[in-house]
Amino acid sequence: MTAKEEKTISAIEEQELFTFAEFDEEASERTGYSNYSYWGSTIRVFLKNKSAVTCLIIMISLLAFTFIQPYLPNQKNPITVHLDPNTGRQLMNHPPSKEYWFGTNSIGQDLWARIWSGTRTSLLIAIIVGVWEVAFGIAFGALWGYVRQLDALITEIYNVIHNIPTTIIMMLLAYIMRPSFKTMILVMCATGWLGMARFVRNQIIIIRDREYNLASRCLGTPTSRIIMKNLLPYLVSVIVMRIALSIPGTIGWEVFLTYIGLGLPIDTPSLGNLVNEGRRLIMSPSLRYQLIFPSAVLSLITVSFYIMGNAFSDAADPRNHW
Amino acid sequence: MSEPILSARDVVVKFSLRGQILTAIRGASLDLYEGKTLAIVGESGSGKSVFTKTFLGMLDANGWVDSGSIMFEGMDLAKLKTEREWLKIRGKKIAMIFQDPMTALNPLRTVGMQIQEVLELHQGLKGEEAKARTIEILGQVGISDPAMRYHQYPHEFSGGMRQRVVIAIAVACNPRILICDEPTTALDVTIQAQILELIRGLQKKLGLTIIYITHDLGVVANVADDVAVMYAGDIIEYGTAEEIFYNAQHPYTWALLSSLPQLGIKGQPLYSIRGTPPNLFNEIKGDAFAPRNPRALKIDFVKRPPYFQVSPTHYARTWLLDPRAPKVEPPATIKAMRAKYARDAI
Amino acid sequence: MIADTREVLVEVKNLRVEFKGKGKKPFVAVKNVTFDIYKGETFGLVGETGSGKTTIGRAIIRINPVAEGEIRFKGQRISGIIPKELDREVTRKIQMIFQDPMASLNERAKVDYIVSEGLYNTRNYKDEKDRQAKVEKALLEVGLLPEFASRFPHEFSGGQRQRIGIARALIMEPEFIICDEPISSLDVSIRAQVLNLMSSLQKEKSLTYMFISHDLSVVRFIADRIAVIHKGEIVELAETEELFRNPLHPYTRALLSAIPVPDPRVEREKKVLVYDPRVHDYSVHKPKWTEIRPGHFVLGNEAELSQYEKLLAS
Amino acid sequence: MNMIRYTLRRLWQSTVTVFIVLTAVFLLMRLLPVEGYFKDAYDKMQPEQRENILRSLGLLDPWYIQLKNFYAKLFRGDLGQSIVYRPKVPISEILSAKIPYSVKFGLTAMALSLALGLAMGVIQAREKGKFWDKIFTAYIVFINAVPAAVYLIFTQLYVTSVTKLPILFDRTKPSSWILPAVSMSFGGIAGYAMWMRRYMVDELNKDYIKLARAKGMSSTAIMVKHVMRNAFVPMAQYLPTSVLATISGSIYIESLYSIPGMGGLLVDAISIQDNTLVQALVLIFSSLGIIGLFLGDVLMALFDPRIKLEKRGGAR
Repeated sequence: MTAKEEKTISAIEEQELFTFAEFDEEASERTGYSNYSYWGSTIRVFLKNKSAVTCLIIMISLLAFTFIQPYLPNQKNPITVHLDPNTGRQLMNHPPSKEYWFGTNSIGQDLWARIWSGTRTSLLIAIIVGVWEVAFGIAFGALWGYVRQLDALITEIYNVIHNIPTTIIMMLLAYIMRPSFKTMILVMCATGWLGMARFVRNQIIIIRDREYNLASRCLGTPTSRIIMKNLLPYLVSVIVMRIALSIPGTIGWEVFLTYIGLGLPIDTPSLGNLVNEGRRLIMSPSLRYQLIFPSAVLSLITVSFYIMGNAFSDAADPRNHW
Repeated sequence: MSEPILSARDVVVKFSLRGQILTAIRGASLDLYEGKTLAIVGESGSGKSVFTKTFLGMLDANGWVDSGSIMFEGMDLAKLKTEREWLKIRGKKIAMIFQDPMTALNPLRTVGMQIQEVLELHQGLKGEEAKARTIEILGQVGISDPAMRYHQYPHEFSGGMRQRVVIAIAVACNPRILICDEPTTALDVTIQAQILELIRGLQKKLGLTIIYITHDLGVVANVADDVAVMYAGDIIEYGTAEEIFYNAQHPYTWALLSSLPQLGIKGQPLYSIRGTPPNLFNEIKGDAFAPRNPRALKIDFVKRPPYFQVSPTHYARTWLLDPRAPKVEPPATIKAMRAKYARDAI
Repeated sequence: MIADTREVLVEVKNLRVEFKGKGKKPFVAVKNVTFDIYKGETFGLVGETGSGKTTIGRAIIRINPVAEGEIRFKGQRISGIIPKELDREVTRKIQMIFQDPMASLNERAKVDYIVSEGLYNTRNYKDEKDRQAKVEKALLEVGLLPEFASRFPHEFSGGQRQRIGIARALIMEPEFIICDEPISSLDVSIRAQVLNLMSSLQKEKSLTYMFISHDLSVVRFIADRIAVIHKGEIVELAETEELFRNPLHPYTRALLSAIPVPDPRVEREKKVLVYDPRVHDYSVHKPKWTEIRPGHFVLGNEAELSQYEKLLAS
Repeated sequence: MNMIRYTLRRLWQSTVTVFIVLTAVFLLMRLLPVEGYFKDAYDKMQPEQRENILRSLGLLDPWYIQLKNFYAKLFRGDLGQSIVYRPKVPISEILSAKIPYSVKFGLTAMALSLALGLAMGVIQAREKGKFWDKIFTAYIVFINAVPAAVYLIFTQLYVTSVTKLPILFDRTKPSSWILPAVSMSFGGIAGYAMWMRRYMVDELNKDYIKLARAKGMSSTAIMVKHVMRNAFVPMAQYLPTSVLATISGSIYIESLYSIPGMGGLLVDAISIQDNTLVQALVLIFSSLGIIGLFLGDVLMALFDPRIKLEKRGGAR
């Protein structure tokens, strides 16, 4: 027995100790109380992941910067060809300097301006594709998972398409259509939603027959509200994660298609185009900055979104909650 | 009374969970006698599983024995640290079987191999000899056509049959002590009866000492020689099966027995325990059951009761046994059982 | 034994439920099931895993489609396609309590929504205030504090969650509640709470229960009549004490003998019977569902029935 | 018996799929820009000339006739002739010269990825949350997040300058084999490590591991006899696909290092707009995908006794 206990005991009369204590029924009902909220815990676990938070901060500032960059003073137009004031010729491959922060490319365009313009383009494509993937993927996946009669048919169709490598589908589509911003988006939208739809379908099949959905059916809850209230809230975290992960994926595909010559037209700067332009100069060490700068920005973006997406998916898993 | 084969004293087990310390076992003590079956009863979270896992060094990686001793064959198991030391105990001397037979077997290996593996490991049998012995053991645990079953995979067995295989694995170890962790909870009643019979038969035949963990008092009555009642990480009452069922002393044991529908009277409300068990992350003061006990004394909230001896084999941790305590009437069910006990005793 | 004067609430006639499995042949989960449930009683349905007991409950509440036979509620057929009006009424009058309180509550919704869900569906409230009042009342009735309405289910223990599930059913003011193993996943010390709550609610609101369970000892405590189901067929049906006194079907007897009794002296003496379906020789005479005594039904062929008669006489 | 029935059923399914895919791809091909059938002369020709050429190629027939002709040729093993790449040369001939390079590089890379990837995954699972797990995870994140073109270019750039390995492939120089093969395995290593780690962690949390420990098996024995084996089974399914994918050539690496393999060929064919060659390659790559999945399912069924009893689960 500790000294503290001794003291408490001696403070109360010994006789009194052996009398009945009052029984508080409400107190016994409250013992199980814990202060837990799903989203609160998800955010807390996410914020504990330091690298993910760093990435989040970097990405928010980077996104903000891409959009305000053109309005800052002293910014150059990304497609203007700059001329050498002395010779009047194109200012080709000018190394980074005070005037041209990241130097100029092989026809004298300002690389700094091109990188931010390219980032805007690439992110725009990635976000459009991501939103489409999620919107269409969920709608289709929900149908696939929830309407039992459709399951077999859609599954067969899925298996056929899934059996062909994505690379091939994309290349084929991009080859058939002419290179343009629209083509790029169409090509990626044509394949990306499939994975999302399958994922949603599998999730819905897992959740669909849980007892709480049966309970809702017993109470006569209409299907639309079962989907809204019982199914989608369980998918929100997954959806956020999928968008985050689809962004590096889409950027990667853009680089790939550009690399094999099916990307955006060269006059539209994009990360893929910039990397590809830089690659051509690989043999001359002094010009490598034209590859390194865009690659660095590109990697920063893709790695950050990838880390954030994974950290969020960990955080959204109730097993990691406390 | 003979010497216990295993004797645990004031065992404290802690877990670290996300930066917080949880005290799962709060100084529990236990004696296990050779050839007997000891049943540990308790609700989920009472620590019955965790407690017995310390006998095998099988706590999860975030848990440890903080203090206390577990004496077995002159060794203190609480002091064992390395896997090498535990390998001399696990399986060889003390074996364990688990609750869910559906997941306890490796789905990708034949049933025969999973038993034979043990024979090769512990008894040094090889090849044909090991196979013959495996088939013999399969027959011993009541599996018909063992030679054919030897080559089958777990998914080709029903739940009851799988539990027999798990038991066969434990028996193949040839242990002194067998710990059964709720082995019939996932099974149907009729299958449960058969498994209980099998375990009893094997005990007689092989001279096993058994620790049987369960929350079902009906099963306890069936298998146990001795009973330990656990609540919130502590053994609050210990005695022979008769003593616990017919002469329980701790209010929690009373409550458990009285709330059983089997002992209730139709049309009348059952005795019911209010509230929920305490949160083991918090420090527990006094008697852990006090907040849910309508008959609690003030001292129950201040000071932890010691064990009071009721008979040489029966003791309980409750202040009600203190001579200074007021006389407390147990619930009607308990009185009825005591009366029956008294009648039978004459 | 004057069963005829009692009002029949639910009638199940020659019920057959099939599931389309992986193969071509459907899996027959329930066949030839016939029984009545009287108003105000607790009807126990006992069977082991996979016996089809849950399937019957779900067929009555219309989650599982009926392949053959019919189900009537207050004399009206409620199986198959029924008019919208009746559908709405039946949805309100028949409710269900589920087995696993951890899985039967929507973790992402507050208790308030969970309990009101039925109200929203039936628009059975005047205004927001009335709805809140009803939720509060339902929570109090099951012994929970009204302040719990604003919390999420994970904050509650198993027993509390099960009571939230009961409140969700009660708020519909049902007449008939199907309880699918309502206490089997609860801790021993919590079970009594829930059982007591169910009994007192039954008395207060003159509810009728169908109590599905694998645990005969619980059913014995709570049920007025018990049906024993084995592999999709009901093999015996009788008043509770009659069934325990005179179990006829060998499966019922095996089941009774297997229940563990929390009394060491009784338990150690008991003999466990093993049921082997091969004892029945149904090759020539098919078994029939027969009322062998008033209110005591058993499944057997002629030879078996005469044997059961003898048993009852002795 | 079960195994044979299962294999036959899957074989039938795959054949149907191949047929559907080939037909779909062939029909899509009809939408290709027609310039691709004309070498460089398109702009100089009169419309009648163009029509004559298209007619001689059978491209003006109704689509079902074209389809019939296509299958008739395909059954004879005739993939058509190249138009721009090497005019009038049968595509099968072009391919047979390329395939050995792709196969050699592919198999080397495959062996490297398997050996290193599985080893990494095993180490990560055993040391979960510790130093090596973190290092390898960083590698996996990097490879998965950064587009392959970027890290492959940088590998080529810096490794060649540091090690003095040749920057382009040269059949005659054995040292020029090293870098492409190693680069080719980067993705595979990350993939195998990631999945192996995940599956092993899954297996380690299963109940049968508890029983195995209670049996008295050492953790090394449990790892070898139970965990690694079981964790490998789900990966077996994707093994044939990745073998076929690697031996059919890496698009990036073959073109980066100028390796005369099939992957580089596809990029070339697209850039010079050789329609028949693109068509042939797309058909080959798609069929390989389907064959890979079929072999994967069969392999998986060999390892996992439960599969044969169930119907194939469709979407995985």
